[in-house]
Amino acid sequence: MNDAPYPLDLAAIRADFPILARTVRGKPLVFLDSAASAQKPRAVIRAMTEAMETQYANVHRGLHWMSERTTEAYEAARDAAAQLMNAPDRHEIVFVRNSTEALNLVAHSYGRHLLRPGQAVVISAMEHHSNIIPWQLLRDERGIELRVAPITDAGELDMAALEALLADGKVGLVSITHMSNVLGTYTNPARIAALAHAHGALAMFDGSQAIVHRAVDVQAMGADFYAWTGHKLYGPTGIGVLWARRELLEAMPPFLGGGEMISSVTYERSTWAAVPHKFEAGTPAILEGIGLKAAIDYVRAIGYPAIAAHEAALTEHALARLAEIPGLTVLGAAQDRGGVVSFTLDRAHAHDIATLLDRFGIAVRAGHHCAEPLMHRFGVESTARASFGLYTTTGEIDALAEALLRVREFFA
Amino acid sequence: MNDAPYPLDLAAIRADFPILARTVRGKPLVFLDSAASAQKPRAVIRAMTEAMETQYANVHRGLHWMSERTTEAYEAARDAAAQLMNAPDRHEIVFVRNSTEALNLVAHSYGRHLLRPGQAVVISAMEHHSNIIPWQLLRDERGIELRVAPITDAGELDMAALEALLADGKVGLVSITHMSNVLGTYTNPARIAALAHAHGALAMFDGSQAIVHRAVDVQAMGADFYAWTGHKLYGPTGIGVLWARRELLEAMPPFLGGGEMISSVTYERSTWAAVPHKFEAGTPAILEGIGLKAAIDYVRAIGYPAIAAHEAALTEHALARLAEIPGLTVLGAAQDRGGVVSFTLDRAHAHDIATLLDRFGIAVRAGHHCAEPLMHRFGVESTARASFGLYTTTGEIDALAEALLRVREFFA
Amino acid sequence: MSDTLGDLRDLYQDLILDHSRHPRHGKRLAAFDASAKGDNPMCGDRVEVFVRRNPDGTIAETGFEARGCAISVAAADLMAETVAGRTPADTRALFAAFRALVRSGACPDCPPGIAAPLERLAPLAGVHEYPSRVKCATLPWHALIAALDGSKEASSE
Amino acid sequence: MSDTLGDLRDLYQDLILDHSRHPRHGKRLAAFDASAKGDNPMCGDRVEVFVRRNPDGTIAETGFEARGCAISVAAADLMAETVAGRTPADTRALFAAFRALVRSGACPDCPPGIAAPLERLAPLAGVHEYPSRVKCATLPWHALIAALDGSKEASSE
Ligand SMILES: Cc1ncc(COP(=O)(O)O)c(C=O)c1O
Ligand SMILES: Cc1ncc(COP(=O)(O)O)c(C=O)c1O
Repeated sequence: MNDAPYPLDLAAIRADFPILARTVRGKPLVFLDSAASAQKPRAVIRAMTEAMETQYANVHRGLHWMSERTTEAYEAARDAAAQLMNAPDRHEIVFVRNSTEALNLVAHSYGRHLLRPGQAVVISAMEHHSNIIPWQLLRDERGIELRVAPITDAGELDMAALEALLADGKVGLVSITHMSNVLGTYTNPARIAALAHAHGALAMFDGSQAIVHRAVDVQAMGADFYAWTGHKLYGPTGIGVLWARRELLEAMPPFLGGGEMISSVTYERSTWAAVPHKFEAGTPAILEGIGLKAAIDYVRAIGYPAIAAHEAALTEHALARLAEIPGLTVLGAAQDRGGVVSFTLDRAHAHDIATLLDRFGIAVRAGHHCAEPLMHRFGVESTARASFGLYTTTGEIDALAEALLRVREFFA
Repeated sequence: MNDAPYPLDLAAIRADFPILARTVRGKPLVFLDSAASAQKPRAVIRAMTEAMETQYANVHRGLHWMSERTTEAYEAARDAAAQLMNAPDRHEIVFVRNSTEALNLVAHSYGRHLLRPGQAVVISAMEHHSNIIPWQLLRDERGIELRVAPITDAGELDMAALEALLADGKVGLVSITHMSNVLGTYTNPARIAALAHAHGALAMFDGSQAIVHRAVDVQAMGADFYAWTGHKLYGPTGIGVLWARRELLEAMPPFLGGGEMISSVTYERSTWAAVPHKFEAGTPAILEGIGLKAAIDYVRAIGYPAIAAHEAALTEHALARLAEIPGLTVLGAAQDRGGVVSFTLDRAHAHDIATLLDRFGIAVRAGHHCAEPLMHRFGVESTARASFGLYTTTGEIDALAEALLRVREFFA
Repeated sequence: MSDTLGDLRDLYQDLILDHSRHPRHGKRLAAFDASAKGDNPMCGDRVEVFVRRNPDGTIAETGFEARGCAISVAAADLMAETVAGRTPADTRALFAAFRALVRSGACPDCPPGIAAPLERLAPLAGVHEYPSRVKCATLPWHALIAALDGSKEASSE
Repeated sequence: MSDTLGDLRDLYQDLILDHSRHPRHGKRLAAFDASAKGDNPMCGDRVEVFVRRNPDGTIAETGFEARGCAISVAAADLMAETVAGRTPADTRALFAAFRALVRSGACPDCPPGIAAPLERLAPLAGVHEYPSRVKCATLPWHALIAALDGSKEASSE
């Protein structure tokens, strides 16, 4: 850290999150589990509450005031999401439940209909289950090969190995995380996309973690698909985003069928609405869209430069403090890493660590973090994981470090 | 109506819904569009707000206080939903986004994997698109025949014709609405299920509208699947319920793959979590589950006997008042009908009716109501539709009738 | 309720009602050079527009067959009235202005050359309060542009 | 922070720590009549339980191989200790009581006959505050019951 003024007003930000004033087990809540799901600022809570109290009806096709206004509010979320990702066209934003559904949508609609048996999908060795299982199901059902690009011991994507996997030209799609939820590693989507395209493959990125901390520009990175999830970006649960290039969305058949996604219906034959509605069957997550819009506005008002600088400062501080703890091993050592730190501690089991930390009011996650194959890669069954949000302070990281010393003593 | 005390305290109920105090275009809001989506009582708004302000984290696998408490609150929604439907087992409740996803889940997981080409699915002539398109997609992809059971001119399911469609024993699944969102017709699930079972077929019901007004007992009706959607039951958007018999859920392969739905993962082979988690991939709609629980509690506290009696009174009143309007034609005339009334008015187009009513602060829906084939069945392109919730008053219906007289004049 | 009726008149001006009830151009032309259909599946509005051209390429006559609401029929009829004699380029410019009008209630940046026909279309400006009905007003225009472009179906969104 | 350490001791009593660090029964039996595995995929805990029976059907000895947290290892060790000499039916009853204990912190309706072994298991009662860790404590029991039932895998949920 340098002498420049701190990039964001942490006290003001913390005051925006009502839950941070809570105590847990008589101690101030130290919430270091934001990578699992982030807390919600008052602006999000208020947006959802106000909608329910003053302006709510089902969207689209409603011709009355409440429906027109609610439609505007909901569709404004689409504009906000498009701007957030620098998508060229708001119609490229498909609202889904979460990242998981976004990935499954692509595996179903693109994978089952536009990939051919004999083609392959490449993922990496540090994917979340949500970017593994959809492709396994596709493989087992449709004979699409699944290839796994290895990572180095430092937890970085092995780009040479990735290139080798692409060499035979059979790969139709590369789907890789933009940031590991276990190692904190950032990948380089622009390089990955260029490599994929050079070998005739499309490139999809799982941005669930990355978009929380860094500006995402789908055009600059040359992505074909990009997925993320609202609840990690300080928004409500129940809403996520799939962005895809319009021509892809237009070529893809619908995934779910039902209301809102049709153009006309007869028993013999139905036709589909224009994108993105073709992919949004049924009543959408209206209130959640409205909440997500507020979350995006909140993040943009703070600005990614400040958010990223804060993340970098916290990560540096955390790695330094955890390095002081004897017997503690941090997973991965990527050059470019962010606010997620997984570790093991001597003989203490990750679950015991988490439970003991909870007695100090400190919330961390323990387990395989929905990344079992990555655990195996590093020869562990589970880790404890501390992860940071824009409200996290270095003081909280200090509290973690001190508590870990006590935990260690306790199990000594 | 008789002299018995009115079944529910309407003034108190209306006071529970903050939005009902709003004016629209300078006139008190008369919200007659509850069948599209219902308004939210304060209890639902409060439950969601309180979760975000005081107790929130991702669910399952979290070992810290916030996660444990949030998991309890979310899982309590499953118990509430099971009780609401008299499901024998809470593990039979699968949370989805909405009815549409519930129907698609069954079409994908049951339809694509447990039905065989050559088998057929039967729907009725009064289904919502959400109970048509998933089966069309299944038909076109997997060669499963789609049969449509006709309805009578009164808008009732033709049970003899349904039986004839089942006669050849090829039907694997009957999927029929429990209440039409256009005609207000209630079907008789117990009879339909018995008929289906007698011919070797399973029975699924789309309860999107019915569960809003009537007690649903999946055991008494002998259903195999039952789907509904939270936002119509005074709950938040983004959450719906699929109930299915446990042995069916266990036999069905997963639909979406990802976090939360696995037991163990390797690249070669993954195994699935126990039901219902097998069908709940990714971070679920946590806040929405918490809101839905509050909605279910709210409905149960008022009680279905009172809710159903209120619906019957409103429907009777509406049919009587609308019958007084020259040139107005109500669609359907089922014996057993509920709080949804669709109509045409002379030469006035449904959209113009809706827009003109909006100038009076009255919200009705106009269009095909996601039931185009049903529109064709009745030889219309669109209708206007008034639908009632537990906060609807006969006074609001009177306001509608008076405004319709002005609309008629206007277009005369 | 008299002021509510006033509100109604606001949006559904006599002119609109009159054009929707008695469209002057609501017919298939006996002879035409181009035609196209437009479809608003959201509300079931459907229109087919027929265009006859003058030798110089300007529009000689426009007719339409519509099934739809008062707004869409009136919009089709007023459109037929205002585009007669115009070049395809002019027609496109007029549509752009009209679209601004029904989306926002005004078209402040509109070229002055367009003021007169736009005036004629102004009764439809009230539609901007109902975003989901804007398509009713623009549907016939989409079909007309499609016909001028030589395609058979308007691709509205 | 001393009272936090007190809290810690509350849940991770010395007894538990001791049993998890030095399990007396943490080994595969040289000879056994039944065995079964238990798996808690949610957290990666895995246990295999081995049972040797007496001629009268009661449990002679129980051993286990576990990979897991302190709670699950201690629970397995305390289980092995308390079920020795019991019939399968008794063992099942004890498990039911133990389950009530770790789920709710107490077992008020438990049969008095069970009081003594339950007392021995009582240090694990604190787990009830952590519903997601209840499975850690019950996993070895599920495996034991599966072994007694003659199946190879515990079906926990
Ligand atoms: C009968 C019926 N089925 C299905 C649906 C679809 O519900 P959702 O849009 O919440 O999926 C609706 C409501 O839109 C309905 O009325
Ligand atoms: C990298 C990554 N991908 C995917 C997901 C899945 O997100 P969700 O559970 O919201 O679908 C997560 C978070 O759980 C994640 O961290």
